[in-house]
Amino acid sequence: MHVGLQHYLAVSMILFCLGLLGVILRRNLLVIYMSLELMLNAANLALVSFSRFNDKLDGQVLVFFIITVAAAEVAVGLALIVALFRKRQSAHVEDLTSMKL
Amino acid sequence: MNSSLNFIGMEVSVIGLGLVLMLADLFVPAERRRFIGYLGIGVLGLLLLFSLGGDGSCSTFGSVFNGSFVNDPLSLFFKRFFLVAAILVLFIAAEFSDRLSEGSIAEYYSLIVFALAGMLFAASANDFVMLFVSVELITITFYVLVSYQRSKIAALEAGVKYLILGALSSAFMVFGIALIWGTTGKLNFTELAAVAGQYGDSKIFLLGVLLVLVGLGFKIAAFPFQIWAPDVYQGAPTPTTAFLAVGSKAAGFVLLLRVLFSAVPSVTAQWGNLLIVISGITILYGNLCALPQRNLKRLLGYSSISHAGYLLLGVAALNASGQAAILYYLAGYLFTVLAGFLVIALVLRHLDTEDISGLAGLNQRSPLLAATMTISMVSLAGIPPLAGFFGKFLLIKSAVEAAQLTCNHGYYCLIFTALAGVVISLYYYFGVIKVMYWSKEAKDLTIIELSAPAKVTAWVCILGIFWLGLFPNTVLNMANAAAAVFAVVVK
Amino acid sequence: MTTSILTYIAGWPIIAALVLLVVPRNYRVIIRAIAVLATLISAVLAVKMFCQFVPGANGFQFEQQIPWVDSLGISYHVGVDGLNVGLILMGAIVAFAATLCSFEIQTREKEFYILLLVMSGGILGAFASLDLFFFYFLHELALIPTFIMIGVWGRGEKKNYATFQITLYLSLGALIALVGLIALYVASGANTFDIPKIIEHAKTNPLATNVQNFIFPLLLFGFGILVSLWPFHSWAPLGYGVAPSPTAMLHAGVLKKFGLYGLIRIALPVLPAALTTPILSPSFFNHFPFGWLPAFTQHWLLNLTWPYVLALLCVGNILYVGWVAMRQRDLNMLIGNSSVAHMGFIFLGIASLSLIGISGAILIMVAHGFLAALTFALSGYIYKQTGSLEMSELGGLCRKLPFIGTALLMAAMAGCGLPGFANFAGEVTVFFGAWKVFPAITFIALWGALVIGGIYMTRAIRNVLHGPLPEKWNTMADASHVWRKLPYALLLASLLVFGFWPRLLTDKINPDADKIVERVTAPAKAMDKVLVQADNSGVRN
Amino acid sequence: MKYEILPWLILFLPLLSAAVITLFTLRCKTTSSLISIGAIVAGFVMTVVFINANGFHPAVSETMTNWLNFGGPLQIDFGLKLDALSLMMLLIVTGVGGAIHIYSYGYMDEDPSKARFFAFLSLFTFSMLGIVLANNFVMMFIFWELVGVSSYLLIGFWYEKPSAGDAAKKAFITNRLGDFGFLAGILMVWGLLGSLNFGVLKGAMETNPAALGCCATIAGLLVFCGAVGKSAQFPLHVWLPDAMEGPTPVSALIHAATMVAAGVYMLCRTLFLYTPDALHVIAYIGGFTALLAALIAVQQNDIKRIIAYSTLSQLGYMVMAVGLAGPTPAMFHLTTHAFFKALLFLSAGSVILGMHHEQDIWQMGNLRKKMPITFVTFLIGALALSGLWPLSGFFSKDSILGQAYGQHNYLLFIIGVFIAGLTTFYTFRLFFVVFFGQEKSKAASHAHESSLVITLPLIVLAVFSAIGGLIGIEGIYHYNFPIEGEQSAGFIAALFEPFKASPVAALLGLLAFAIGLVAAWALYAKAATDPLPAKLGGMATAMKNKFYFDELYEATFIRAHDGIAAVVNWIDQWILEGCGIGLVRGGTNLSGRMLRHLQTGNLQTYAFLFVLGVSLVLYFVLRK
Repeated sequence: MHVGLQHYLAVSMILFCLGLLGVILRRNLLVIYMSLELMLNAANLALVSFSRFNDKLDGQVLVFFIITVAAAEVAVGLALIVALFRKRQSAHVEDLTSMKL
Repeated sequence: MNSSLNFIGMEVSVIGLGLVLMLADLFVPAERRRFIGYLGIGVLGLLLLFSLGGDGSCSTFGSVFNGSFVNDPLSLFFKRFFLVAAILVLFIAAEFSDRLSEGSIAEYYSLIVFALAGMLFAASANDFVMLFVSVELITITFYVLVSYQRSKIAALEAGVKYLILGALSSAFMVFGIALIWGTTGKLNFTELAAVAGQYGDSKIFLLGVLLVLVGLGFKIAAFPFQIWAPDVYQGAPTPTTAFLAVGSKAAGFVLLLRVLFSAVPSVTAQWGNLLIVISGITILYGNLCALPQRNLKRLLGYSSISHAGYLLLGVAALNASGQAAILYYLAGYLFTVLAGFLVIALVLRHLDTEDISGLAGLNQRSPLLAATMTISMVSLAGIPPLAGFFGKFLLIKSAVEAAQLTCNHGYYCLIFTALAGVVISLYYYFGVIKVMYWSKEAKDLTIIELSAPAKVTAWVCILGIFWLGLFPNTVLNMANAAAAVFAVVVK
Repeated sequence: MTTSILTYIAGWPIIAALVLLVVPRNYRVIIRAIAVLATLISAVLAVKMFCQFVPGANGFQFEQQIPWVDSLGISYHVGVDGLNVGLILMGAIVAFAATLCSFEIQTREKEFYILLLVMSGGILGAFASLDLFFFYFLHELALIPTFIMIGVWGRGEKKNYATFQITLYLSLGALIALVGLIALYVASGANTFDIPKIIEHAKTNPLATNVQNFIFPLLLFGFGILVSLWPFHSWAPLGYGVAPSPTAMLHAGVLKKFGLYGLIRIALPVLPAALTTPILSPSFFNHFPFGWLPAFTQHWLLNLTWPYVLALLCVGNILYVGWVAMRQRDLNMLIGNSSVAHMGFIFLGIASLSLIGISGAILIMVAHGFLAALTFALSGYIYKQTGSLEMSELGGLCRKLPFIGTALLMAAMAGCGLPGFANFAGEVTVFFGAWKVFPAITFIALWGALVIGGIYMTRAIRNVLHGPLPEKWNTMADASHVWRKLPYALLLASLLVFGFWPRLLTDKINPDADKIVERVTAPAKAMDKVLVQADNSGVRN
Repeated sequence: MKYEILPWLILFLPLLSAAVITLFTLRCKTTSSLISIGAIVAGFVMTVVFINANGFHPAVSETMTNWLNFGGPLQIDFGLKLDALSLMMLLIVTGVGGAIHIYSYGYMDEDPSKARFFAFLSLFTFSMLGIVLANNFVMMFIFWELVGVSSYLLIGFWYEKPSAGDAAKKAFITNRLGDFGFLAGILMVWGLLGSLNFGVLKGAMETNPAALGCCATIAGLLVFCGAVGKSAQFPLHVWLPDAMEGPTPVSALIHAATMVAAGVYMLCRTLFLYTPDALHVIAYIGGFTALLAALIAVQQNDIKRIIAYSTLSQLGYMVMAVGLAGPTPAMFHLTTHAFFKALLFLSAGSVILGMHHEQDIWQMGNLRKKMPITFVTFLIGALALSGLWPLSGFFSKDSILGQAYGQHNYLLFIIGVFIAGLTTFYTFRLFFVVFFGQEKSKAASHAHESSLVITLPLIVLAVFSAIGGLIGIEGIYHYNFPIEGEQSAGFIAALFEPFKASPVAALLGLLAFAIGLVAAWALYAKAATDPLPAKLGGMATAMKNKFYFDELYEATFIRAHDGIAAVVNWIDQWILEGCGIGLVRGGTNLSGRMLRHLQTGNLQTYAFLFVLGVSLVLYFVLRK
């Protein structure tokens, strides 16, 4: 079987959806956050495969940007989650409902 | 290369300023750190003067870095806008500094300045990479800004909510960018515009554009991506909320305008109905939810959703007057919203809740603040002679023009939805005024002493609101010139 | 270009308001003096302007134009012709009277006078304005003062509800009208907000009929809400019932005329086709399942024109609201309802689209301005003394308040259309104008004017002024010194002057009203052209 | 025309006097009353001068200025019509009015609001003169209304008495009902003929009698509505008796001599409008009113009410005369009635004053000794009213009966004769009970004659009541309503003219008088209480209660109108305000409250909604 662009895209799409499901379904903030990273990486995979099959490097460059940004995001995000955990002794989303309506 | 750096002189100086402010923290004794903010204000003020004088880096039109960074009337307009916003927010932050004592206030200032840098980049972004990076620069700084009051559980909660949903929207946006690039092979807006017409039928391409719009829709808090706004507005420190309401939203709009009218104008032209529906629902959602709201900041959060709806009305009109109207409206919105948050910051900072009743009797406590809040609310509602009225007037005009041009009755439906929204909003905006002037709940009637900078800020906001309401010529011409950028693309 | 006297008339109150901003709040006498002086000057100037006005002169007089927003064609453009000369005079006099009546305000006077002056200046400017944008803009200036004044200085338990209702209702009307005005601006293609230019442009390039048919209802109902057209009237009695009397005077007297003036000034001359063509096209019954209706009903529906609809609605004002007024127990509510009922006659005059009807309508507008101000000033005086306007608690007040009582009696008589007062001249003119167009509706209107009006006004007099004086009102004091009497005397005198010599006004109104009627009725032959154009293009760009 | 300015002065002097009194002299009772009296007396003098100079039929009969001008279609003039009709009315209004003004000076002497009273009187005089002089419909309507309001003010003069306030209100509203028809009629006539000027209209009707087309009868009857209201004809007659709440001079001036006659005057002025059908209706309404009022008068006990019903009855006569195409008899009777009815009222006023404001005739009695002058003047008035030859009432009433007979309308003729008998009966019932018999109360035994300022006008009016039929008044009206055939000249001829012209009418009239007088003498000469109720039973109760018209109206029209108002008010409050606005308001509020439950505060819900939103947008765009 020849592995073409569609397959890579399909994998990337599946990864993206898995990430999405993780965000929606999992209760733990850290897991949710990891699912988000999964979604970003799905985008990266798509970019890289487009890059490979279109013979253009712009996509690869963009991936570097994304990885960098994601790293920054993770740094801030994890710090936040940790601060919250310290405060509440919990990293579950159900506990975060002091503001509503 | 040297000339390229000249083009981004303002951005570079702003980033430099951010670093300086952060470092200043080390050398300034703790009790005087709030004054570091005035240093930032001074520098930003100078930059603003340069830009107004016409010899700043941003007033040299052209594009650099392979066309990914562009200086044109539109970016000029927004850069001035962001500078003014940041200056006023720094004033508010300085007044609010005693509530931010857990972290160092200087860091807070520098984060604001970094967010400003992101916004300045956003104003000039002309390709998807720049778009992504500037958006992320803004968003990530805001994660910190929102949850700055670490000891407040609400602030952390708001921070986490903003973080997760922000990251979610970024993921969508990135995926969208990937799809766009994958189908067209272009990242630059100008280049994309040339070919976008050919991909009008490609669902993958359209999906990509839509996903990018999802990311931007998140920033401007348009329906159905508005869900985060009330919680984050409520939980964040007041200066952050103010900057979020003005700067972040405006950055979203400038990018939205660029993507819709610079990058994919041919696709956008098909999406009138989509934009009409989104705009209408956003207006109704924001106004209806605000109706029973008692928490002031949350109220302004909902109100900010509805204003995103009004602004989208200008987008939906798909014409130059609509785009100019958006810019004008945003300019008015800047002074109006900051006036409101200034009062909230000053009056409610010592209260645990931000309930409207905290404003009771404000007319006796501080007539200036009461007047500022009144003018802000009235301008938000869009009543002459204030800025909000002229903005809404321009928006409605553009929609009517679109309606008469296209014979699309949807526009009239949208206009009447907007009217309904305005009338609904009068109820809660005027409710605030009522509380200040004749509420019976007033218990604490101590006079509020105002510092000189606070007074200056209040007066700047008031004068700005009146200026934009009474003498629209200058800004309107600027907005028209900025909107003319898109006319070139269409041709 | 020299500054027009109109700019001064509208400008003095605004300037005074700005000056008051910096006057310390405990200098009460000075605050009052400034306010009174400013409105007095503008009233005197208005009288001077009225006297200098040359009836029938071509075009506008006392014109002034300053470009404002070039890119949109907005300019500050003021001027008078017969249509607004009387309204400005009335507005300035009422503003002066209202300022004098504000002596009854005892708390937060500074704010009150500032708001009052802004409101006065704004509405005078709106009447003088010949630019669509400023016309609307200056009128809307009054919205916030109205809201705050009623809210802060209003009275009664329903204050909050009434305050919000009046504010929301009025904004709704204003916004609908705004959409209409903008649509007019866009559709006219003249790219200017200048009213005379739009009218001129519309003469040579009439708007397509379907566009006119779309814009006209927007203006009609938008302005109609502002004028408390039935069934959008319920804000008026309620709002005036709780408002402090100077606010009610200005609002009921002057501001309410804005919508009517707008209809005459803008809607009639620019949208003549909307007035003469049927609202529903014959294809209506293809789209909507009303085929089962009897043939004559279908015929009636297909021949419905906007003036006819307006005439039908004004029956609601005259009869329905008249009946409602009959049942009121509170004097202010009664006056408020009667003021709504009076709007019906004005609408009837406008709907008749005849010179007589429109002139009569403007005459009533002026007359009712004085009258409404007078009645609300009087009820305010009584309220100040008694703390209640519940008619069952009052009675026999003529004994203690000979001056106020007499004035109230005269006002009530003017209100039920007694000759000698300007209202009669206007109403009878409207009846003559409307008789040939809508005989049946005029007949009904007569019932409202003569019988229902008579019933509720005499009931009010019977309950308030006649009968034995209850013990508790023995301490009441009549308006004693000249300043207290002046506003009432001034308003009464104005009513009488125009009642005795209505030609003072009608001679000024007629030439310009004639032009409008000509615009509406003459181009019947030009209609065919427009219809063809409409069929071809659908919408003009 | 000489002295053209005089009619204007006559008209406006009273207005000036009213204004001066109101503005400046409200505190000085005497000055005010003198100003007012001066104005009307000057008016009388000027009228006489004017008539002397121009005769009763001036060559140019109109003088006008423009009041409202709308070019061709509508010109409303403020003009004066000067012909025999109006000049004669001028004489009556200023003459009788002047006498009443002087009388009021004495009658109202004690009242603290005398100045206000005279201001109102002057206002009334102005309005009445306006009606008389009006040369067009609108001007007549203007003064019509002004008369209505001055009558309102005067009836409610003692406003602290609830009954006075109510009566004033009732009079005003009832009049307004008539005016409603009147104005509608005016509009209709204007719409069809395009003019408002009486002269022009008359010319138009004469050249083309069918000018009004099918609406002729309706238009005429609508105009007649005005007269029905003002002249208190059935079915709007109910206000006049209540109007007696006003001071007695007011009753004399307004509700006997002048205002109520305005309806008849207006009918004569606009006689050209009425089709035979319309005249028929007018005649029967007049006749019915006359009968109805006479019957009611028989069982009233209030001295002023009896005279008021008598007035109603006499007005019915006049209207009937107009309806029988006899404007001259109508105006003739109007003139003589003005004399003797004013006389009766003023005499009654004198009695009331003497009785210290007691008005029940069963509290009086035997007053002829205590008040001799009043007794004599009252007697003359009563005889004139009853139509005893050769007093004025005989001639005018006879000319009406003669008209009915001449028109072969025997039904109305018989009714007329019957009423003549009834008139005598109730008049002398009153007369005997008041002036004969025993004193029936303490007040009656302490009664006293009134002062000269009161009795002098009585004497003057008595003279005119006596000779009014013989001084050629009827002839003056012939200028306006010429008749064929020669006029009998000379005093003696005039004295016996009726017996020559229509002997049946004259003789039957006198017979009715005799029967009425005898019946009254028999029943009431010595009576201490009313013997009639016992004899008539239910009929008497009905008569006493005015045939329950007030109750009937209260139960039907007023209740229905109030009922509609209540229903409408309910609709306004609950449907429009409650449901309409309430639903919009509540609905908006509720939807806001519902909608914000989307903001659950749960991050995961938010994420879900976010994704749902994305899917929605994607579906919206990409579904095709």
